[in-house]
Amino acid sequence: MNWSEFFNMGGYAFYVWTSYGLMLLLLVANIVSPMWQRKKIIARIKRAIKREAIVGAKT
Amino acid sequence: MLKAYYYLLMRDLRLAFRSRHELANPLIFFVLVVTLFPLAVSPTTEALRTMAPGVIWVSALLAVLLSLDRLFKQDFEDGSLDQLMLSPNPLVVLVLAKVTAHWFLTGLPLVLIAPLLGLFMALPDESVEVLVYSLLLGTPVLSLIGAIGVSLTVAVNRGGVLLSLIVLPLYIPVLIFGANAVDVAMDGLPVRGQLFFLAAVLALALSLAPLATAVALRITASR
Amino acid sequence: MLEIRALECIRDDRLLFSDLNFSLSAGEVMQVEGPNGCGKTSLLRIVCGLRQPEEGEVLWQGESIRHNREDYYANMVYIGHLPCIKGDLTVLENVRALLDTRSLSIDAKTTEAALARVGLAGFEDVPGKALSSGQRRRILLAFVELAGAKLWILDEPLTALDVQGVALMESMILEHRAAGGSVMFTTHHGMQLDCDMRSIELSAYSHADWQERD
Amino acid sequence: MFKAIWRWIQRFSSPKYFYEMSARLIPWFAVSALIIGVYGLYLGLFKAPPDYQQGESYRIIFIHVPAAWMSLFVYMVMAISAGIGIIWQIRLADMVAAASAPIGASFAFLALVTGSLWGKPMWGTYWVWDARLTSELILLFLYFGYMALQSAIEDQRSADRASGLLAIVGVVNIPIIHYSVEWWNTLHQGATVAKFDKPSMHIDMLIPLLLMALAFKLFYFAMVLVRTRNEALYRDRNRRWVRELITGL
Repeated sequence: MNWSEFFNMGGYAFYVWTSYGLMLLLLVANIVSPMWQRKKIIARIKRAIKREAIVGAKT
Repeated sequence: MLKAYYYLLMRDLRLAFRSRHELANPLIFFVLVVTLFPLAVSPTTEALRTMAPGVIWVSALLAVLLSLDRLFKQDFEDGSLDQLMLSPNPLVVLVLAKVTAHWFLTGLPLVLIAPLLGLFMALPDESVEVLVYSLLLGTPVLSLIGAIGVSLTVAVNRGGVLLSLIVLPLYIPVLIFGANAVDVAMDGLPVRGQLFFLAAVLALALSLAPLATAVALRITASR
Repeated sequence: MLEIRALECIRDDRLLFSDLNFSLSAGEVMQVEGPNGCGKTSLLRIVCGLRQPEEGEVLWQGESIRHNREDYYANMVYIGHLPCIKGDLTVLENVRALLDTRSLSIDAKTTEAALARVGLAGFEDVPGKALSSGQRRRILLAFVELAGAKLWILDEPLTALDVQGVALMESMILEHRAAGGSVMFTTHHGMQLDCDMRSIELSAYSHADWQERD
Repeated sequence: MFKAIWRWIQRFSSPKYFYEMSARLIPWFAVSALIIGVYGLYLGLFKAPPDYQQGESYRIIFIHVPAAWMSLFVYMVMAISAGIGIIWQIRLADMVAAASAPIGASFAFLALVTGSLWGKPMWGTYWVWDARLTSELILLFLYFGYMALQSAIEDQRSADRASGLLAIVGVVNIPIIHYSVEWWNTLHQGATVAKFDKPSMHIDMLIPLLLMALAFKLFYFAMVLVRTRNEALYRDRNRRWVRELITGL
């Protein structure tokens, strides 16, 4: 079996590879989005700590 | 307990009859939506008969959906809902009273007007009868399931779209079997299976939905 | 009679109060004090069982109210910020509707007497929407009186009441206390109660060290 | 005795403890998901023979079927943990439920799109009201309802309980919905459509399918842990353990 035949998927290349591509895309999105979310949460908490330090210093 | 059920039911019915202009709204909506289809699709008897069961059932579904708000909204806004929850009577019973009132005010009128719509949609006589039965069994389920949805969303600002997103998927079985019963009846085939299914769903909803609604109301009150 | 144990309340991820303990026995009147937003309403709603506390529990006659709702609610009456009044029902029907949820059948004479006491004599057939907000609150006072509960939980009962209304509320509380009932209330208006009164400053329970808890 | 067990559960379900433990678990799940997934893909794409009817296009089922299974599985996990959260007031369970929803929704979405991509060469059109696709679509709506309700309610605790109750109501309804859709489908289409999961499936096709299902499941476990960690950080942002953790970063 050669590679071009493999990629051709018996004429169903578009359907098969779109499916596999979409799976990959969704898996990656599912990995990246919580990482991104985590960064945002941590940044937010850090800002809160800073803000409270300023407020605390004043009073 | 039965007394509390009866009094609350009567209170809601009395309240509804005091503002009569709102009373007919779901009914008018129901008839209006059904009327749109012959205009939009085709008024030939054949076309009407093909779409009639679906059109009538979907319109009934939407009419109930639009009226769900009045189940708890007003009581929530004026604080009466809190008093209901502080009643020594089981909340489930009170919920059942409110749902009964809601059905009397929306479901039942839809059932009663259905023969007229059957006429509009050129349904043969036998299937009109089945249409009435299917609505009679199906509309209480719509009120019961709807009650869960409203009690979860009543405290949410602009919860209208949210309510339909929550409730409509849960309405699908009733829609499928209700519309199919009418469809099958038109071909002169037996519809007992479909009606039994609707009755079973009604029994299930009657036993579980008030419980879920009571829990949902307590969650909503715990703001 | 009523006992509050280790109550903690968090709203919108802000700690309102924690480790709140107190008890209220028959014939005691207690005012919950504190600045706006310190959780007075939340506390009263928790005590009623309308709101679930983050921690702790409320006991009625030594038993958690989650397990003996029926008995507790038969002996407790609550009024909150909202008037609970239906515009389309008459004054009499409104009181009846409120009493019906408690399954109380009170004869017409007693009901009318209570309405007369709160200054609504002759208004029995007036629909709720035609009333002023003070008059609506007065319906609630009649309801509290007729509910025949041992424990009154009143959240800002003086809202929208005029001088006579305030005086009426005060005398109602005194009578209720004399009859062995208890009251827990909040108010921003001055209430002159001619009796022993306990008060609890809620802001004292918003421990700053709540971040200690894991 | 009962009290002791309760204390034990509370200790192990504390977000702080979970946060520490999960950090150790995630790599295991992630790595095994990757290995099994790659092996499953290799078998599925290279080793499994073409289907005698559908040719090569059937290879989509190695994604479609596991995704459909997972979308249902995740919904079950969501509803059960939401139930635990409501009944026993265990905050970690609420977090797991909230963390599961987006993952489950993406599985449902994947199953839908791959299903229609598989259907195009088979049926000649991207969308056919096939029982499986229709049920999947409804399941996706149930996920959307859950997530919409969760984000519509301000107070975190109420949001968890309300959307959790909805998930439980959904679980009671799923079998009914599924049954009615199947029934409706046989009425309108007959059994002309070839089913994916016919029992006569060739063993060389079945093994990659099961491997992919396992890989998806492990992937879900890894991701739900990651997301639950985020939920724990966010919800406990005012508590000491999070503050110490963040300042220590």
